[in-house]
Amino acid sequence: MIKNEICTVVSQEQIADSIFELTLKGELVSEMSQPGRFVHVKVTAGAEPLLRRPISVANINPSESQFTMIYRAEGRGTQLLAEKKPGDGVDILGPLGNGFPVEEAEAGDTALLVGGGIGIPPLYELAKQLTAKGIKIIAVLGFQSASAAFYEKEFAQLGETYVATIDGSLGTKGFVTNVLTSRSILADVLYACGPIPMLKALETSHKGQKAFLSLEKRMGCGIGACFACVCHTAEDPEGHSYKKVCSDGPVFRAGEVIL
Amino acid sequence: MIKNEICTVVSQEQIADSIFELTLKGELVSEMSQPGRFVHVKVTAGAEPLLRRPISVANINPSESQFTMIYRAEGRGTQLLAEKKPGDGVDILGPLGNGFPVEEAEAGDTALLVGGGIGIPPLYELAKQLTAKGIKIIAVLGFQSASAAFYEKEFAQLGETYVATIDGSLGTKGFVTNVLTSRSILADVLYACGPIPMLKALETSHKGQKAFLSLEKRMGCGIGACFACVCHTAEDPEGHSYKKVCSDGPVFRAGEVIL
Amino acid sequence: MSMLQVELPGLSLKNPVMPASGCFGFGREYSQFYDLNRLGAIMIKATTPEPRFGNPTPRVAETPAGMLNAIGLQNPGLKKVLGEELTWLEQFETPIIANVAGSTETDYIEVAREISKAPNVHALELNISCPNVKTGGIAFGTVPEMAKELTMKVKAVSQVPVYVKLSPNVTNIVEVAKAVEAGGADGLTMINTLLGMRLDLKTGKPILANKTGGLSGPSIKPVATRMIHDVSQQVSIPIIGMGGVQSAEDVIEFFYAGASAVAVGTANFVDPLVCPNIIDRLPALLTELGFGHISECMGRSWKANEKLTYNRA
Amino acid sequence: MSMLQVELPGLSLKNPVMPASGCFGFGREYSQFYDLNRLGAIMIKATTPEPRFGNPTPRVAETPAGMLNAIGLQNPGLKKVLGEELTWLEQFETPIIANVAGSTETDYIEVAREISKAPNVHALELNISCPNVKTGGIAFGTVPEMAKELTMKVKAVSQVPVYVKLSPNVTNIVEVAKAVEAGGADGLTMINTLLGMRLDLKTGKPILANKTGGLSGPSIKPVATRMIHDVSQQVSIPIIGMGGVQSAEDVIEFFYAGASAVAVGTANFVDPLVCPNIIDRLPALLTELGFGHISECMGRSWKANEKLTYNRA
Ligand SMILES: Cc1cc2nc3c(=O)[nH]c(=O)nc-3n(C[C@H](O)[C@H](O)[C@H](O)COP(=O)(O)OP(=O)(O)OC[C@H]3O[C@@H](n4cnc5c(N)ncnc54)[C@H](O)[C@@H]3O)c2cc1C
Ligand SMILES: Cc1cc2nc3c(=O)[nH]c(=O)nc-3n(C[C@H](O)[C@H](O)[C@H](O)COP(=O)(O)OP(=O)(O)OC[C@H]3O[C@@H](n4cnc5c(N)ncnc54)[C@H](O)[C@@H]3O)c2cc1C
Ligand SMILES: Cc1cc2nc3c(=O)[nH]c(=O)nc-3n(C[C@H](O)[C@H](O)[C@H](O)COP(=O)(O)O)c2cc1C
Ligand SMILES: Cc1cc2nc3c(=O)[nH]c(=O)nc-3n(C[C@H](O)[C@H](O)[C@H](O)COP(=O)(O)O)c2cc1C
Ligand code: FES
Ligand code: FES
Repeated sequence: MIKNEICTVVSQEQIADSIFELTLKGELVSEMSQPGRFVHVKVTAGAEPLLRRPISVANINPSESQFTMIYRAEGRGTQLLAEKKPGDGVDILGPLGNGFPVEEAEAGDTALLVGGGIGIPPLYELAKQLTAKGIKIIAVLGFQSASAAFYEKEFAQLGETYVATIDGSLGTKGFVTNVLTSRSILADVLYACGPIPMLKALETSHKGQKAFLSLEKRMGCGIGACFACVCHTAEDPEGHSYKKVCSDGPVFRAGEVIL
Repeated sequence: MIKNEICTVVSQEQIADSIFELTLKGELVSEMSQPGRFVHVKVTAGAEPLLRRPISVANINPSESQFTMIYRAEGRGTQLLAEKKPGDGVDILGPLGNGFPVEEAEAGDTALLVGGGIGIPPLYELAKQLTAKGIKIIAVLGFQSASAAFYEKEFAQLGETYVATIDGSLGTKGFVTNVLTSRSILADVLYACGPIPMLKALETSHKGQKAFLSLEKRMGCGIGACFACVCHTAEDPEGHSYKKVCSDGPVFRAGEVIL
Repeated sequence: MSMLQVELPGLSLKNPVMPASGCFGFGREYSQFYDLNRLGAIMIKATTPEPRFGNPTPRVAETPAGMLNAIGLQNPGLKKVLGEELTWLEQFETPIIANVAGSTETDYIEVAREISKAPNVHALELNISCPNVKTGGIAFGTVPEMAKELTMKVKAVSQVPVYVKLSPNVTNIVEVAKAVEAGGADGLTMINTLLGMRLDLKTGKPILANKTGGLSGPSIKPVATRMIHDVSQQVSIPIIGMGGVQSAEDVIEFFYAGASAVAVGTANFVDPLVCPNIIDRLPALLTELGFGHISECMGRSWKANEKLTYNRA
Repeated sequence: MSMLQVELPGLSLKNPVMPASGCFGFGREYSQFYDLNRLGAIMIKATTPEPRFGNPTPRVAETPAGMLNAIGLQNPGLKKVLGEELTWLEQFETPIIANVAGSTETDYIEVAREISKAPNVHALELNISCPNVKTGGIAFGTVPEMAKELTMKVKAVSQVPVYVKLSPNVTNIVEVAKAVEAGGADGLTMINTLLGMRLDLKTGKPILANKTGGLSGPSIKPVATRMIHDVSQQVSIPIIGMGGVQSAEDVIEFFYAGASAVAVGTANFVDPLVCPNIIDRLPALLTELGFGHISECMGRSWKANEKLTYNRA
């Protein structure tokens, strides 16, 4: 069930250039289990900024009723969020959407997790759940530069982890796709989240394979009511059939919707 | 000189129903000396609420670079102000306007200070400065009720103090004017701040006497540029001559402007 | 004996608060949060004869105390709205106001004729003010003669009272209001969104794929208030007011301006429980303000200041 | 070689940032905060032939991310503006744009003829869009033919280029813009305020004594952006953009929309140093965004996306 709750800040830490890790406590954590879902965050009580911000759930800690988000403080909303201190309240609506299907991989399988920038956070909870199920994970993480990199070590503790940075200051120089073409990684299932060009490249390179992609769209309601976040379906690319990223997604099977 | 500075909250305390006492520290305190001036407060960094709020200076502590405001948290702006905690910054523009002329009373004189509700705060600094100059003060303070009353004791330490409450729960039942008519108070000069009906009554009852009244008007700029806060002058009540409450006032000699 | 009961043409409302069209879909999503029976009415998403995908994305952009949208009337088309959405809504007693849209006169007439037959549709809202479609839409709402004619034609085929939704993007909204009243409108709903645009700092291009969009939210409330105030004094049909309402206080302000009921749009996205929260708060607020019934607030901004007494339900 | 130098009819501006009329008085107050020579220009308060007291108070009311004002063109009259205010402003090199207002055509012509002779007045801003005066004012701004005629008559008597200030309270602002261009306007300034109203929760009455007022501030920025975007593609005279500008980013957004200079109104009340702060920030922001000169931003929302090269000063 979707809940709306003022959660309490447990901790907030800057973990890379403009990247913050925020842990919140709230009863709605009991509704969280699938990785790749998101919450819709109201950063202040007033009318400015007005809209909620969609942020993925990066880590679920059900026993403590806590969850963690990792986000880039860039625009006004996320900058205000970054000012929250332990004990402050944050208005959370969630969990929302449909996340990554963990059940599509079985114990003994290898799962390839590809993330770019702020697409990486939801892959962390996914990696935890997959490894807990006995699935081998290989993570390929892309950042702008070393100073913008985060969670490489956390992923490395769960499985083989490769990093790409655009300026080459950490790992392979270039995009995550450079890592993928330079190594032959064999996996039973691909899970990815990041910028559209990255997802498009993966969709092409993994054609016919089992792959799940998480999308971002500008949102209004976050729950399926406003039609802000639709995309065309692959079977009817010009027609009127559609999927909503907020309530049908954000994770779709590769080839299901037009990126 | 008018300054614009992010002052730091030293303390914030609720001292009566909806009434808060906020002490700030900042360099602009060095510009404060005359009682009855005000500061223009931006309560949040964003665009909502957009405008500054005019609040009187209630107490100046130059040696500590501190000043105190006393305000009613009622609308959105003052409610947000009431959430500020020690160490937080508050954007202050000031000091603004022309305050109470202390020089109009001389040592040995008696000054009558009449305040209603949130008109009382600026009279406190005035009372301090007058008594320091050897002037006897008589304060008449009006409140809604006992639970809304504040600073009666502080005034009582400086001079004879009478309280009126509308519900009679403290002091005389009724308005400050009830106190004034029930006692014959003789004073050399009158200083007053409060609601317009109170000021009008005082203007009438103290006709021809030395009296100074502090006005409130909705403001835009607070510095004389926008013409939001004008009033007609008594000598040209229908014409185009005017005074600005923000920069000519807020304190005027009784009879100078149309209330 | 409710303080909130309001009677409008075709609509017997247990309270005057309803979600605005396009901000509530067909109710399914919000029914996860509360019982839709609590609402005074529901204004469902615009319906056109054929299904529409609408505009490309991005379709929304945030602005100071507001948002722009250019959804482009996406909807599943008349047949599905009748067969799936309205039938689903039949489980609730709440009256439905069906928002009727199109590109041509024929579109409007077709949708109005059919949708007004649905048992739970108690009124139509004629959307002649959508700023986000190229043809039709807003044109009907800016030329008084066109607005009047369309109203007459829709009235001729509708089984239920017709409310006309006015555009704020006009020089003289009173003129348009009078024209649709003369055309037989039973009521007005106002305002639709203001035309606006936001540009991306990095690219210089509009954030919305449609370039321009409709501005809604708290930022437009003063514009809506002014228009409701002006129109309500010049027409004798009731107004359902909307534009930036977020709270019970805002509802009262719109009643003061001259509205007889109020719709809540954008605020649903911010707080999914905003409508029931407002409804819960209203009776106490009315009492604090000294009113015995919400209708006593109606038009207080321009009526003489006597204590109004209303036919209490 | 400044990145900010901009040439407009009558105005050689060292930077394209100036305070908007009515939000800066005649400069005296803000001169306490900074050297007015730092400004690109100054748009002084509206001047009418005779002194005006303006409307009763309250004259301002806050709204979400905005404010309403109904000052009512208070000003000391043509004679004092010439004899006291403009002469005081002569100590600065900053060009003055004189805002010309009135109730009748004759008023406008009289003020324009006289004030355009002042040595530091480099341009006029014809205020045909003030929503806060009963007669004249906004009427001239909503009827294209009237706007055109007034422009022609003022042009005939003015010693300096004439910019016409457009009202956003119209169905079709492009039409009005084209009419004043045809009437000989040298430039446009836009937008004036949107008509709005706010009611007092306790009394039900308007907060403003004038009842309605003009909405300004961040809330109207998307409306201004849309209008500048639409008009700039349809006229060949330059636009000075205004409406909710608070930051260097907002200035760039208005250039993208199609403005050639930008005025800052309400934001002065919030931050008295907003103009110099914006001016200081602009060069670095332009560099971050990859521009060599601010004029390269102009019209980027509708121009093809080539790297524009401008005649750099
Ligand atoms: C399903 C989903 C999951 C996401 N998960 C994360 C995450 O885990 N960490 C993270 O850092 N970011 C995440 N994002 C992106 C995040 O929502 C935006 O970065 C954020 O909304 C920007 O807000 P702002 O206040 O910084 O920017 P502003 O520019 O002030 O935002 C203005 C408006 O645009 C919207 N907007 C701006 N950029 C985006 C964007 N990229 N996607 C969607 N809306 C946008 C905002 O929500 C807001 O409505 C996610 C987005 C989606 C759709
Ligand atoms: C010179 C001067 C000195 C003042 N000194 C004090 C003081 O020491 N203590 C105190 O509690 N109050 C004082 N006030 C009143 C105080 O400014 C208002 O109570 C306050 O602005 C209300 O803001 P809000 O956010 O609570 O209300 P909102 O309703 O959110 O305010 C909306 C807008 O209306 C304006 N406004 C509302 N009420 C008033 C009012 N009574 N006077 C002027 N503007 C108003 C606000 O400034 C704001 O622009 C003073 C006013 C003036 C003009
Ligand atoms: C996302 C969105 C979609 C909308 N869709 C419609 C619509 O389909 N039909 C319609 O008449 N109005 C539509 N509107 C306008 C609203 O019904 C309402 O008139 C407007 O948003 C002002 O109210 P608000 O400020 O409370 O949102 C839409 C508004 C938004 C924000
Ligand atoms: C208090 C106030 C007074 C104004 N007076 C005038 C005026 O005298 N003449 C005029 O052309 N515009 C006047 N305006 C409109 C502004 O110049 C400007 O067009 C409008 O406020 C939008 O800009 P902003 O959002 O930056 O304030 C006034 C605006 C305000 C807020
Ligand atoms: S964000 Fe509203 S439907 Fe997806
Ligand atoms: S508040 Fe602007 S002139 Fe007084």
